Amino acid sequence: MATVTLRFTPLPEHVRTARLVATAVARRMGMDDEVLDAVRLAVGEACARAVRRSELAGRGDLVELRLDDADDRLVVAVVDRSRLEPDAERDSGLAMTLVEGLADEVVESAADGGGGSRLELVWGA
Amino acid sequence: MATVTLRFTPLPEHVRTARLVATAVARRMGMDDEVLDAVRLAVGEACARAVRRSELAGRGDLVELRLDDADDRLVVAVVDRSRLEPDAERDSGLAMTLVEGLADEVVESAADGGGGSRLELVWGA
Amino acid sequence: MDLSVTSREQGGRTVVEVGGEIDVYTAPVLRERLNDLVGHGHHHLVVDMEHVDFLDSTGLGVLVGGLKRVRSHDGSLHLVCTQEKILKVFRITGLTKVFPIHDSVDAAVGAAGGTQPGA
Amino acid sequence: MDLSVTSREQGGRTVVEVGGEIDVYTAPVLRERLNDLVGHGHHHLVVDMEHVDFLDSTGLGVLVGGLKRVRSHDGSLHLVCTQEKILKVFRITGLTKVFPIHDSVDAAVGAAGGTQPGA
Ligand SMILES: Nc1ncnc2c1ncn2[C@@H]1O[C@H](COP(=O)(O)OP(=O)(O)O)[C@@H](O)[C@H]1O
Ligand SMILES: Nc1ncnc2c1ncn2[C@@H]1O[C@H](COP(=O)(O)OP(=O)(O)O)[C@@H](O)[C@H]1O
Repeated sequence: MATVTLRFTPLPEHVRTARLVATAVARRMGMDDEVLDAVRLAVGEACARAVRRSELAGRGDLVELRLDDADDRLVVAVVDRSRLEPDAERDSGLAMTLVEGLADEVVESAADGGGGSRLELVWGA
Repeated sequence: MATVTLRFTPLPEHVRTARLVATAVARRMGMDDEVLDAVRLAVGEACARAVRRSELAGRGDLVELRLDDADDRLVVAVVDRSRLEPDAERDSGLAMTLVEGLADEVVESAADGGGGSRLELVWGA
Repeated sequence: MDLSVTSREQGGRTVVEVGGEIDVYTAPVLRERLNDLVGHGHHHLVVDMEHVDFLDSTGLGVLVGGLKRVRSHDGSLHLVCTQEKILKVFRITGLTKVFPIHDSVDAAVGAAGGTQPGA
Repeated sequence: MDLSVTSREQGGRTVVEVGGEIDVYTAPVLRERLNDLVGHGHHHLVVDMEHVDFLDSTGLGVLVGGLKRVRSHDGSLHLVCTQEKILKVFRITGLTKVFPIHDSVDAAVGAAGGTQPGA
């Protein structure tokens, strides 16, 4: 199982870098263009949300994007250390609608070892 | 100071992702095309070297690429957990010649907290 | 900044041509340009999305905000978009029911958008 | 795989046109193609780098390996490259002194490269 993890200061300018990384990993796995577009957008949304949550909480702890390639499934986890409850963010209507419309599976849980959210997205069951 | 960290399984296919991330961060800092090319190549060399060292040692510990934007200086660190001495890699002639020819500063040291190498590259003094 | 926004007058509408990536980083620029146009009396907008490569929810939020703003002046906001990738973003969020979406700028300018503009 | 390698015969040389990125991931493909050509008796190579976007030390190593291999058959390996970005990589490593580098395929094919090919 190959793993790529990106950790970044919660700033909007780094969300594009996160999209680049996710798209590069998905492309390497041989996913087709439609899935690549879905990964790019959904991972961007999840990371932008993590940045918003961190800004809302006034916390600068790095956001973590983790990409695991396991048996042709792409498992993505976006973890923020905002100390906010997983569902604490307001105004995430459009963002979460997109994430849920684009990924094959979406699971949110509390980030272990430190308050925050862990949003897991899966493609290719 | 903004930070982006990429950690990846030591496989050649992830070196391109590392280049993408480094170039994206340098571009965001407003570096010009010539510096961008230098960052892309030197960071790629440093990461490919970390992958080779890990393969040589038969270790799968993640390689870490850390990019810090500090007062218009880009400080890059590539850390492998190969357990090899910093200079243990053979055949790094061309790779290290490029790294040294492309970065403004290059410093190698033992990776703290676990054997391996920490190669630091700096642009824009 | 991989976003470009240019505007011109055509057939009594203000055509806003957007190019590049509209995302969490660049969307504030688009919001400012739309607010500026509406503030200067341009209440009938056609936003041409044909050169947009990427659109996220922040960008959608800016377009929804623009729509609300022009409506408060009895204006209109029409979109031009034929790119499947971008249309999908409107479809998933149900916003295809909110925005009139056209195949070309001419079609968008020609469409009767709410109240006809004074010009 | 963002690397393409195609070859053709021209003026008694084998012109190998390389496109895309030659790096630690793709270089093994180029090495195999060069070995294959030399193994099949193509000992005078012209490697056209004009469509190469990226070249790293692994790629340089493959070119050096190719040079050694053709030389062991009294052959030659000339390069075509005018891209400053790529030339810089040869310059920093001192390999501009090792490879004859030309501005065009015609110039490379026309250059007297070691022993003239039999064809
Ligand atoms: N399907 C929809 N139809 C009309 N307006 C919508 C729709 N979905 C969202 N909006 C509007 O878009 C704006 C932003 O949406 P919101 O749900 O707050 O998401 P977010 O803030 O995460 O982008 C709000 O003003 C909301 O009313
Ligand atoms: N300046 C040079 N001139 C000629 N050959 C060189 C030069 N630098 C490197 N080489 C050759 O290139 C090949 C690979 O170089 P090496 O120093 O082993 O780097 P690496 O293995 O890290 O790519 C070796 O065969 C070496 O002899």
